[in-house]
Amino acid sequence: MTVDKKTLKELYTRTLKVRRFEEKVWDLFGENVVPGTLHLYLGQEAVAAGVTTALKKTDWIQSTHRGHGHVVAKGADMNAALAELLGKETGSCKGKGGSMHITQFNVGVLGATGVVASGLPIAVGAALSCQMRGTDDVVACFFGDGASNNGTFGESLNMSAIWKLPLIWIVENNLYAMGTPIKMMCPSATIAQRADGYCIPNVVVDGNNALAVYEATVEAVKRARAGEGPTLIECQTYRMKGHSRFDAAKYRPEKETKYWLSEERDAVRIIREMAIEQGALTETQAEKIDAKISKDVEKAADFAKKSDFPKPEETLDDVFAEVA
Amino acid sequence: MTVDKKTLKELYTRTLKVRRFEEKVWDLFGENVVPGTLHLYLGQEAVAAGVTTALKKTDWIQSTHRGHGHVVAKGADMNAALAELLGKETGSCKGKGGSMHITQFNVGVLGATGVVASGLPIAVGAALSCQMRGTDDVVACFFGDGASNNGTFGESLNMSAIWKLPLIWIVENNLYAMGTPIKMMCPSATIAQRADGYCIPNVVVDGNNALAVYEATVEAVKRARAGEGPTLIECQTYRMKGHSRFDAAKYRPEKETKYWLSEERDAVRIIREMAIEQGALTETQAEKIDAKISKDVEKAADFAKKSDFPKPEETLDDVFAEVA
Amino acid sequence: MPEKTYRDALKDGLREEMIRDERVFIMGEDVGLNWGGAFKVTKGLADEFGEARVRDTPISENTIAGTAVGAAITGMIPVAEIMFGDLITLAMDQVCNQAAKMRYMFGGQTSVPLVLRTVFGGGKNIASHHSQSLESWFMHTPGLKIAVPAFAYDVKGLIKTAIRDPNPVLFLEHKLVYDKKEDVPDEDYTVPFGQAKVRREGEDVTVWGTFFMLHKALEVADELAKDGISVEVIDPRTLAPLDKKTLIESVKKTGRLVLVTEETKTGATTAEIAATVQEEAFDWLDAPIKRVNAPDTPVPFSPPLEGYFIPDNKRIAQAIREIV
Amino acid sequence: MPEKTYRDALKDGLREEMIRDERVFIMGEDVGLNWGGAFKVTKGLADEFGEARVRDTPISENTIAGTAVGAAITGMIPVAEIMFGDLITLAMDQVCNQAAKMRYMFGGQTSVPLVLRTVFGGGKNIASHHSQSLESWFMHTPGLKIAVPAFAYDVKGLIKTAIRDPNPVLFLEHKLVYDKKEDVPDEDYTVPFGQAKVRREGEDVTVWGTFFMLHKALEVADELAKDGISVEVIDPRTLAPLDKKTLIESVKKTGRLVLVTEETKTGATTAEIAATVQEEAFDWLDAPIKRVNAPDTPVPFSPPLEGYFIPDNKRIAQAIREIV
Ligand SMILES: Cc1ncc(C[n+]2csc(CCOP(=O)(O)OP(=O)(O)O)c2C)c(N)n1
Ligand SMILES: Cc1ncc(C[n+]2csc(CCOP(=O)(O)OP(=O)(O)O)c2C)c(N)n1
Ligand SMILES: [Mg+2]
Ligand SMILES: [Mg+2]
Repeated sequence: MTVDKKTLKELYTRTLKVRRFEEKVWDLFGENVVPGTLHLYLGQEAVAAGVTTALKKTDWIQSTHRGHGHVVAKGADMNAALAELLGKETGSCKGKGGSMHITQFNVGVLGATGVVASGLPIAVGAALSCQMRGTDDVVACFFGDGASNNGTFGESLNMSAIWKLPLIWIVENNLYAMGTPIKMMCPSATIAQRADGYCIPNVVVDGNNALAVYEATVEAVKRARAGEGPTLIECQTYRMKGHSRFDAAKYRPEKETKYWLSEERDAVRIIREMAIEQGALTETQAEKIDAKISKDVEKAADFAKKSDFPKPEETLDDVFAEVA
Repeated sequence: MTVDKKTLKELYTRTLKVRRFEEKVWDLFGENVVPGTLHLYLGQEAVAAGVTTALKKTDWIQSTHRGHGHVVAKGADMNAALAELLGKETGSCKGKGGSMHITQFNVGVLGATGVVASGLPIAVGAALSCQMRGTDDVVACFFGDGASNNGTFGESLNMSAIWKLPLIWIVENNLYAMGTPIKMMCPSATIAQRADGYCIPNVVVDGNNALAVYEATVEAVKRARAGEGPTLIECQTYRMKGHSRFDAAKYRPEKETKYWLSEERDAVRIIREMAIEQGALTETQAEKIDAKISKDVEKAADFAKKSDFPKPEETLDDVFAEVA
Repeated sequence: MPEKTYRDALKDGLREEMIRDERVFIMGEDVGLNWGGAFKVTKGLADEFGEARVRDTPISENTIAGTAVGAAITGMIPVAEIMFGDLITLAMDQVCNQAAKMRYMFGGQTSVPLVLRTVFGGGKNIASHHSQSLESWFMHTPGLKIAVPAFAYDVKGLIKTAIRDPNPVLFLEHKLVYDKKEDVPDEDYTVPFGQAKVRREGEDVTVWGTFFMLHKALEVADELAKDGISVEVIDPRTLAPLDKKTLIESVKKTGRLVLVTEETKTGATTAEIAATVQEEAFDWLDAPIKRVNAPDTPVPFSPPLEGYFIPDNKRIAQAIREIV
Repeated sequence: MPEKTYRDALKDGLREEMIRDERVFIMGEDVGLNWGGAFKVTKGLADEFGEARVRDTPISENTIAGTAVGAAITGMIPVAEIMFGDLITLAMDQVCNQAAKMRYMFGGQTSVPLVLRTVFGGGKNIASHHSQSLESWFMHTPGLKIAVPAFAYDVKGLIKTAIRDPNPVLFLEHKLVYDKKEDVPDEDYTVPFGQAKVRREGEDVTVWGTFFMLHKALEVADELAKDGISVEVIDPRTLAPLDKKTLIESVKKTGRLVLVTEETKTGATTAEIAATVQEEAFDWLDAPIKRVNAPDTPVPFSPPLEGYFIPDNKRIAQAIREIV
């Protein structure tokens, strides 16, 4: 596939945006203004960037507990996203959801969820809806290597296959579920091959290479829009930090971290160099984009910090929608 | 594989026993003495016979909602089995379980269950227990084509694979889950191939041929006892009757029923002829065995009918085991 | 006005809503062409509306519920079915963590207009896995509405209200009520949520109950009338929202309350009702509130046992006599 | 006697039982080497007992619970863990339909000596999917025993009783109690099931509660003592079996009862307790039984919202003052 320069630039921009956003979250966390726990997306940026760049605005994504990156890449308002993480009333969920439920419906996010693998059935339903309503929208559903061992995995893959749903299954295989290495919990070399059992075309890509993720997704989207059914893409990647707030990830062997956390494997570096090499970007332009994003993120942090907390009584709101 | 004559005779005997037992249940049902519903095993006898003949007494089986055949083939006391179906206090479950929970623990039945696919995790646990306690016992877990679409399928196959459990997964693919043809609900040609995703060796056999089932099971048992882990065997078979008590199974195409319900495909005929051909049995012996079984079944029916119902207050017993 | 069974009234309601609004569709195991639902509620609808809108699914309860969620938040109005209430155990995450909480945890960004039908109750001798009454679990789940129609007129009006409600509605039925007949208008009408119905007026004691027990309570009220005991019988029609007002007014009049449901006693909906009424009408109570429930055991199979398990007229009458 | 945290007391109990009886083993997600449980309860045990007996599992809740069932009925004593109580939604079939009912529906043929540990409660700002208190669902499930230790001494004694009990025990913990300290003997001792503990004697009002709310109730009792209000505080220690006797005796003494738990109000365990007490001590009650619970909403994320959601000392004190 040959990609145009605009796309390369977009891939760089989205990858970087997620990176800068998450670095800011990490800082805010250090400032102790983020309540609760956090699952940072640092290291996996290329996956969200690659997938979402292949989608249009009305396409949907289904997120996970590690959802900041998905939401930001899909075009979330960063003010509302950061405010949500800080539990503010200006947050996209009015402070009711926080990190694990960070969601912006209006840019096509079906939801982030705290229950591992619970997004898969929801993605099936959204894709069925896209199909039944006769739209050409597709759904991309993110989930982790760990999630692929939950019962919803087989149930949902199967349903997507028998109904030929416009669905793209994105496994973010970051080699671990909390402290558990996937190789302890999965007998096969890849998770992708499980899709064979459901006759779902599948592919393994370098999840730190936004272009590779993008290209695989484009193919999958094409199939989905043509009514040819689901595809599964396994993106092999790695977390830069621990699983959650206080995890130092000491259980990861040094050789492994050395490889995965090297400059060479860095998602931002990879797409940046590719974009520059292929003339989609100059160094200066790359810096400019970075500066702009950094400023936006800075502003969003300011906005979030300055926003008010919700009033305690708002606890009682939003349980039910009003009957018309 | 060459099978000895004793085994052939045993396969014939077990297949026939299940057949005669279920025919009697069908009669009793006609007499209106069986409360509730029923899922008859008629037509699938070769599966239970083939699998259990390859097991020893202390090996376990996990049954389903269609469990009479499994239990009888594993060596259940037929008096207690029929009495259970009639809801009598002499039943193996004292009338508390009935058809869907027909179970005889003392011959190695872990349980029959009314929840489709709920036996798979229990089989994992039993196999883990066999392994951890250092026994050489194995577990054979029966389930239907429909059950293979439930979440426990993937979860349990995976766990059995990563822990190399002494477990044999027996899919009884009778082409339907209630009125739903498996080909509508499963994108692949066989269910067996789903096991590939978990690196579990698998094979498809003629489920109406007790010898074929037996031979596949013997191989699987060998692997299991040797610590080499699970195997999946898909047995392709067919129900002679509807799904349950009042189902006339009109949804099955005539061409299909004609083939599957032909004399040619009959499980009893197949193993009987094979046994006779290979000199394991004479016609007269075969008849004698039949007469003996029929008499035993008759006696069991008498026993069941003559037995008393439990006393109403016994409803309150058996919720908890006494603390020692 | 034609007399109709509860089953047919329910089907009429579903049919009319499917005609009225093309977003409405039905999904579940064997709801379609070959079966029409285990209790034949949807029989014929697949012929009329096609297999896409009356959609058979694999045996994947959690994914059925989740598919309904995903479809609901993206523009469809799914009426999903869990074949037996006991099997909702497999779908608790999607029902209670996703459907019920989604609007709230996303701060009102979306709503989840789905209906989940299932059926509870014993009386058919189908034992522990097919006879439970689990409604109290859901009453304890904020974010769900719960309809408990016990009469043919109500079931048609309530299913319409449920389908038109923008929130997730658990629509609970009872096996022994499907054949109950009542005059049911052919026209479009709705029954509002949160309005109990006084099914019989009385002065001496209030009886509140659900499903089949309501029918029994009315029989008992007739019997007791002969002895000069005047019983008021209240049908809540929905458990959430719960019409406390009608009940409390009744208790303020009679001073006595008996609660009757088929649930096992500890933690039943009757506990909540008793707790609420003693909280809000303490000074009006002339006697302790009595609960008539099943004993704290699984549901047994054998007729004399199940007969003992399910509250009967004698027990209801006795509880009433104890306090009047 | 050394002072120990609840966490360490629990770990001691587990450790001592694993030494005492080699059938005891631990299984669950990240309970082993790399993590030691999300709340570090099992940290170090894998080093001591090996990875087979402190066994990490895939993210497969229903199969974790089912594996425990299968192991329990074949000679092992599993102590399985569901990482967060909210995730037991995925295991409801195995917990409530299999573990709880198996002995009963098989007429006493087997028993299910397993312990299922999980953790409930809010206070950590981790939102709707990681903060619930769902104990009432299980109180409504015949066949389960339920321990609710709130103090370090009890947790060690109760885990031993749980492990030695031949029945399935749901062992519930609370996130905010792990760090609570108390004197805990190094020796072997057990705390019996079904015996409540009067944690503080008083004359004017009885307060019954669980988990963290018990700690708050004791603080409130101290405060109110200054105003001359004498509060008796009762800790049930197990919900099933439930010690009604201690509670009812207390209510007969004080004539007043306040129930305090962190559950959402409708259908909470407090409903059952209120219903029971008004049934059995009606004539002794001088005021309506008050329930102090969380509002009927999902658990919100943001600190001011969660602070409003969880009952605090002020609300407890106010409820007490309203009736004394
Ligand atoms: C059903 C369920 N089980 C367990 C957990 C606790 N938990 C949260 S994240 C996680 C690991 C998930 O691993 P993976 O799917 O690989 O995603 P990753 O965290 O690596 O992005 C676990 C076990 C949960 N939230 N939901
Ligand atoms: C989890 C669950 N879902 C649905 C049902 C209702 N039901 C009982 S048997 C059955 C079909 C099972 O099909 P299969 O697994 O192929 O077994 P078969 O009946 O063909 O032997 C269904 C849907 C159930 N008992 N449990
Ligand atoms: Mg992972
Ligand atoms: Mg089948």
